[in-house]
Amino acid sequence: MHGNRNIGDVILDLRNICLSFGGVKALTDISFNVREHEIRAIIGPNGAGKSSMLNVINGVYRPQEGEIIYRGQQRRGMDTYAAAKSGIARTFQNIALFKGMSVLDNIMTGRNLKMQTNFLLQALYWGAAQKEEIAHRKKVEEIIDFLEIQAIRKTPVSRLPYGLQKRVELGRALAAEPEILLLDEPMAGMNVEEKQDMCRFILDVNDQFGTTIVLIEHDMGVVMDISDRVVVLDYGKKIGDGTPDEVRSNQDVINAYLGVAH
Amino acid sequence: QEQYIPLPSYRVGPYAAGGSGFYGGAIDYFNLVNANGGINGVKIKWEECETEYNASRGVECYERMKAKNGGAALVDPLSTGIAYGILDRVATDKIPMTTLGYGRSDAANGKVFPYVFPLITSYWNQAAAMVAYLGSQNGGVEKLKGKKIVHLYHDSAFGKEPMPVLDAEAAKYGFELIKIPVAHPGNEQQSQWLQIRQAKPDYVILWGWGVMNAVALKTAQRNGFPREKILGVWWAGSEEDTIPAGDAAKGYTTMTFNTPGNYPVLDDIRKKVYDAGRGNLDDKGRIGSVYHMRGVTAAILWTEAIRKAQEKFGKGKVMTGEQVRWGFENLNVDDARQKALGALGMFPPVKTSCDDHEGSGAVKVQQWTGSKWVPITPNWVTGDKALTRRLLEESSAKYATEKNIKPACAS
Amino acid sequence: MFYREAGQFKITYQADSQIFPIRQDRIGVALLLAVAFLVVPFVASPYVFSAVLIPFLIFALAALGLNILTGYAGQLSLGTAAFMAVGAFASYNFILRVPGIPVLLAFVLGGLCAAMVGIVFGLPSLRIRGFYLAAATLATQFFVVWCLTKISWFTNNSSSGVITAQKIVILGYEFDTPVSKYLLTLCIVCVMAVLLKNMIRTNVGRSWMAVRDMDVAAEVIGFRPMRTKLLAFAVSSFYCGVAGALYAFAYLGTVEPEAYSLDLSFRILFMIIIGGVGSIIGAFFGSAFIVLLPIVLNIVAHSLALPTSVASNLELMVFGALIIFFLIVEPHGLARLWQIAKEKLRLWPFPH
Amino acid sequence: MEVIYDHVILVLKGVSLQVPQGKIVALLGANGAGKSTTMKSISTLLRGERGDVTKGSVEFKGERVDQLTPNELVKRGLSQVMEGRHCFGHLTVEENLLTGAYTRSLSRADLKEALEKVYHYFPRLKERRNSQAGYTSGGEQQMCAIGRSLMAKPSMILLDEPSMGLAPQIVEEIFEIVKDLNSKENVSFLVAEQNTMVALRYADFGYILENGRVVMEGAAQDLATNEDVKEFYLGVSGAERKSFRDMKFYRRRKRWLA
Amino acid sequence: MDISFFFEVLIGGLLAGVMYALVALGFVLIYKASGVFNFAQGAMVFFAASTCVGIVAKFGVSLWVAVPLTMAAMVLLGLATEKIVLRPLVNQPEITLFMATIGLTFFIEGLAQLIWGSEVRRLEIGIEDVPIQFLLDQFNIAVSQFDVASAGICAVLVTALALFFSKTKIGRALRAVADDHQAALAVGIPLQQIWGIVWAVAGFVALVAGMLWGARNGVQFALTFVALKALPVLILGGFTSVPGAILGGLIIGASEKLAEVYIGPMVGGGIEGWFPYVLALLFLLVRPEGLFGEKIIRRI
Ligand SMILES: Nc1ncnc2c1ncn2[C@@H]1O[C@H](COP(=O)(O)OP(=O)(O)OP(=O)(O)O)[C@@H](O)[C@H]1O
Ligand SMILES: Nc1ncnc2c1ncn2[C@@H]1O[C@H](COP(=O)(O)OP(=O)(O)OP(=O)(O)O)[C@@H](O)[C@H]1O
Ligand SMILES: [Mg+2]
Ligand SMILES: [Mg+2]
Repeated sequence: MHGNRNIGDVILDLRNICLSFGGVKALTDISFNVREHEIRAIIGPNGAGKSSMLNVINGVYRPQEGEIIYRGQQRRGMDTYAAAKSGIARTFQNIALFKGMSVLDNIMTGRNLKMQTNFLLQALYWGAAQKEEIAHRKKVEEIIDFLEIQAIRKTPVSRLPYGLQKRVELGRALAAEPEILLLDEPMAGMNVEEKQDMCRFILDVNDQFGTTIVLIEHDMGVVMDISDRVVVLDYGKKIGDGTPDEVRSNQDVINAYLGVAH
Repeated sequence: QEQYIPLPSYRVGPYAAGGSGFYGGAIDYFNLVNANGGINGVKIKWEECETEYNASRGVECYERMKAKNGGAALVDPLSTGIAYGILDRVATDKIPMTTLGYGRSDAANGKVFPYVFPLITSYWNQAAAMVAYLGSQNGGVEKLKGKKIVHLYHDSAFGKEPMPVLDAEAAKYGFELIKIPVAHPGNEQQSQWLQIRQAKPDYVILWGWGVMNAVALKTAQRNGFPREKILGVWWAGSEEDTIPAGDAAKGYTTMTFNTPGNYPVLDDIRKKVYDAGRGNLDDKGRIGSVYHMRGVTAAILWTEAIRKAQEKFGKGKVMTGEQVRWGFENLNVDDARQKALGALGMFPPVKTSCDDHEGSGAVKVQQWTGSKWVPITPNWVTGDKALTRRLLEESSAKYATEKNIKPACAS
Repeated sequence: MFYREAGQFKITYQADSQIFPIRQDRIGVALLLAVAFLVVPFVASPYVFSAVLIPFLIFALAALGLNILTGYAGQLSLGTAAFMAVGAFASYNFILRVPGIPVLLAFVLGGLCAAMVGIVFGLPSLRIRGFYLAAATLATQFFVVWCLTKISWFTNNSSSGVITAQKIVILGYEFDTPVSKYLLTLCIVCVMAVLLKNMIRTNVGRSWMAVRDMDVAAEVIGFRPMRTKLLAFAVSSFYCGVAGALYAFAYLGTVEPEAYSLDLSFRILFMIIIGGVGSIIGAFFGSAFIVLLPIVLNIVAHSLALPTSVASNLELMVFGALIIFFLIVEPHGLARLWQIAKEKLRLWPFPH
Repeated sequence: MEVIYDHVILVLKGVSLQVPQGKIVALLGANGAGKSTTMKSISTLLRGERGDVTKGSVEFKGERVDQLTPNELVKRGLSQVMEGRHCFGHLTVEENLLTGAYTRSLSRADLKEALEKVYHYFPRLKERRNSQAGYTSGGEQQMCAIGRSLMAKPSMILLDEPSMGLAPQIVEEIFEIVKDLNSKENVSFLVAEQNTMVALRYADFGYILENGRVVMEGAAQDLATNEDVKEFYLGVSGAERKSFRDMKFYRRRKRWLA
Repeated sequence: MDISFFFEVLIGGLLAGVMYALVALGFVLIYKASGVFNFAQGAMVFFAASTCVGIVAKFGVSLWVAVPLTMAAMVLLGLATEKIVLRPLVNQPEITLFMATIGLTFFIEGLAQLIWGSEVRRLEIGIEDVPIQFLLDQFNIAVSQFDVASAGICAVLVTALALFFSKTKIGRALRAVADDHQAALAVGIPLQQIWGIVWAVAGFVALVAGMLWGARNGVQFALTFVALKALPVLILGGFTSVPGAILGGLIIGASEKLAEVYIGPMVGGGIEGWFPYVLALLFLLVRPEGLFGEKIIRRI
């Protein structure tokens, strides 16, 4: 299609996932897979279960039925810590930044799994601890440069406007150098220009680091332009799956979600 | 020329009633002394500092006030916690601390605690006196054999203090001692009194403090335990403890180191202090109440110690803390002196020495009639002082080793 | 004018992650420390040492401890005094029962005991949060004090449960004057404050804050809430434990378990809230405020020659009113006011 | 109007705008331009965030309202839908809606009718009426917040980013509802929106905010055809919409004010 | 085991529990309405009781006059609190509001003692605190008639409050406010008014609690400590639930008495201070928001 990306094998496979909360069925029997290096979009009307799907992937929710095959390992559900450890990072729909910390610190938290020294050394800020801290700081600065947020690195995140917060959240996820990046509506509340920037970041991440991306987004322009394959959910059911063009012309999808053809 | 006495008092918080009565009494007496021309012409100057009964604030008050106005002559925080906090300091600063009826019982040993004076009586002597009194009710302490006595106590250092004495006495005289603690603050005691109801003891010793006392009486009433059989400690024997209990308090007995009643010195205070508009209590009716009288008593002993010191170090001069300490160690407030002060029988005769910083160890028993306290033992009661002396020696020796103190009498 | 960072460029990340990145701050702190170590010992009176500075430092240390837990890790606790008590009684027992043990080591061991108790009582925090947790920490408060009163072994079988702290002797030097105790406390507090600052600016601190700000998200990016919270409890209790030991050894000398009552827990809590939750300097501001304000009020009230009972009650009312006033003016505490002042200074003379 | 936060942060610098009765006015601008702040200063909710209006005044129906409480404002018919939903998490969706009618004293039947009207607009809410709002999806919460403010039967609504997080057809629907209310019940709207395309399509008038200043104002159609607006807010340069994929280079932003 | 003694302990505990619940109720009201953990509730109990007896003592009027006057004072106090303390702190974190109520505690305590003095007073409300003779004779169980009467008063109060808050739109508004101050303002809920009402009602509850506890223990500063007894009740029942407060009170009351009587002697006694807290803690481990508290929503 473009660039020198070569989409690999399936690394994440979700099979027959069912999830319900009390009486509410958030997901019914959903199966789909994600291939290495691809950009996979999940779309669907509000309350369709898209965010729940991401939550299942990285272990915040445990599905009642179904299984997840990640890198050949088959499991019933993920565990958040294990998911993070095995390279799944994400952003959240309702921004979940650490409000009391600066931008820099927030992004630094993304690297926590890569930090080895114990807290006593850190308390002394000595030798290995200091070296490690500075090494990670370098990495984080690269991310900051990449996202063009140098000017605000010391600002407490709670003071930032919404759009920048989203960007910082992306930075935090990137800091973990993930294999799979789950993005929940990264462009909500942005204007076109900002969306363009955000798309650029996503595409670059995907291009340069080969990161697999699972993306939820309501802006059809964005979804159709940048994703390789799209899953469509409605009321917890899968109603469509395929390339943007296939999805766009799927009558079910048009009825349930797109309304007018885009 | 003024002799300065700092008063780390407390007039807010849960124990405010006690604090305002005690320090009110002391100040009233100071005013009386000053109205009468001072101690050989030396007037008393005092200053108050609010401690809220809190150790840390008490220490601050002490430190702030100790060096003012030429230095403190003595100090009395009326709080065990604060007393502990300044225990070491008073020795370093050479300021005598009196603890009338509270604090460490073993501080009566002047060889180890040269600057601490648990004047009149200590918890241990009180406990011993309680047993003696209960014995006398039965025709002798031997008759206590087989009796059941409940020690209902405030679950704290204060409530645990008498236990060595009570245990020893129980072993010696063969009565059964049941210890029932009440968790601070003691505003609910149903379970304790149900236990008491079930144990059916002959007596209940009420070693309480604050709200716990009134609640104990109320709860005793609702569980049908006769108040005549309750013998309270002196911190459970003030108007503040009985009035809120209402009728439930009628017949209740407690220890006291003051004899309730009226005395010439109190009349003097009414006349010369209150009528002159300098009374410290808001409510004149509280003159002669238990806490007030305790404050007057303390102030009498303080001024007597200063007077004694002046006899040795120079009449009409301002005494240093060290000199006042000597005065405290050589007090002799006998009947004659009490009479001269207009306080004959108000408290037991006090005679101190290096070995005995307490100076008496005698107490009385009083009973609440429903409206006032009346003494029910004609004479001063003392318990097994040999026993308490032994405990005192042991305990103070331990303190001396912990602190590296070589026990000796100060010159 | 003089408080500008313009012209100060950081060339290395190391320089940028200094404790005080702004030069004027560095100079200020150095001056402050110089005064505290070199000037104060010669000019202050024993009263100031033993009734103001020593308790100020000790409370500040305890407030730092509570701040770790409440301010940084977001776990509201009302059991501070209990951890202090554990530290004090444990240190006492180590010195008593292990002949020749260095006092400082005993303090550290006392702190570690407190840390262990902290971990045990921190376990519920994995499930319980907010005010529920706060009320539950009261269990710690009452239980620990109860244990210390009940189990007489802890108090060396003293009949009333009162302990007398041993003398502080380090390398043959006896810390018995107010000045020496002050210097010792100051050293300990400074060292521990620096250690804390280091923790805060590295991964441990970030993990605490992450859990505080949004624990689910923290979990998702790989912090383990259990570890993080328990570590916060442990470190916090350690700080409180050492503060508690100093409270007994360097301040009161002779203490009963009730000295570590709920009241004390509350005082420490006031300190961090007034001073500023989640701020190291705030702990010091708060401690100064709570230690000094009653003194000032007391002096003022008594110099007005009011009747004492009126003065005492007014004191209490003004104290309460001032707390409210400060909260209204700045809910994030004195530390935040300080920061605003600095920001204004940086912009000065332009208003924005 | 000037607004500062926390004594030091100056956010709005002399913003003036007007919403004529019965019109829809769009407030556009990039992130952090101060749209939400403007809204909050109108509805006097700013005080709760330790913000202050240091200069300027707000008039509503000819009266100064900047000193009123939000409650009085709602009573007078000015209601705000806050950015970021702000549903009452512990209340059910229906209870959330009912709180919206707090300022009106309605009979049971009227209340029911008002509810039905909201459910008519947002059928999804009806399905979720008995679940706690805290557990509903982002879009559902957004609908709930909008529905809640409709319950007050306002004559003017401040809508802060209504489209955020909503599926495209819902966005259309919401603007249809806005239009509907506007034309049928003569409700005026001030809409802060990132989705410039839609906003300008439905609005009568628009303001563009940059860095706390109004940099451009005009009728919606005029704005929509302005070249700069087109490029920066609508993402169309020339006639073609560019694919998001094709923005290969980072473009430098052009700003009216540096 | 002596069964009648067991019942005696149990009944005594349940009745004491009702008294705790009464104080807890005041907390619940305010927490429910504003998410504020009102530390000053104990001080309000003390203030109410001292005002009431203070009026009787100073002006020599009967209790029937003093009670309405006190009620007026409590309403005033509530309104003033709202205006001076809470209003400027709208939308602040819970801990700040909590802290403000601690400041308020000091203020109220000082005020009460300044006006009415720090003397300990007695309060007679005409119900004698003696065992019910019938039960004593028949079953040898001592149950205080005072406790039974206060349990009755509590029951009435709770029912009234529960009805008031569940059947009126104010009830709904209260919960809305507790969730999100800002949003509540935005939908036009008059925060001030709501808080005023709630604080006044809490003042009324404090008055009732103050009268009953005061009659039981005397009117004195230590009344503020009853708050400590109410806290475990509160966490057990859930901060937001009126029935929870009652049930929590019963559980805490009964179990702490039973524990003190049956477990206490084995460990040296005095466990009533911490036992309720530990018990509540254990409950919390199973239900982190208390028995009836609102679930804490944790979602991302
Ligand atoms: N509580 C606050 N304290 C300090 N600064 C704030 C606060 N709220 C907002 N700001 C600042 O005010 C500026 C304007 O924010 P505002 O929320 O009004 O922007 P906006 O135009 O609504 O942006 P968005 O499109 O992201 O919602 C931002 O730079 C933000 O950092
Ligand atoms: N923790 C939970 N408890 C109860 N219900 C839940 C929970 N999480 C999600 N739901 C319900 O599951 C359904 C799917 O929610 P989800 O958040 O996944 O939707 P979504 O597709 O992300 O929608 P949106 O685009 O509006 O964000 C919704 O109806 C929601 O109310
Ligand atoms: Mg979603
Ligand atoms: Mg906005």
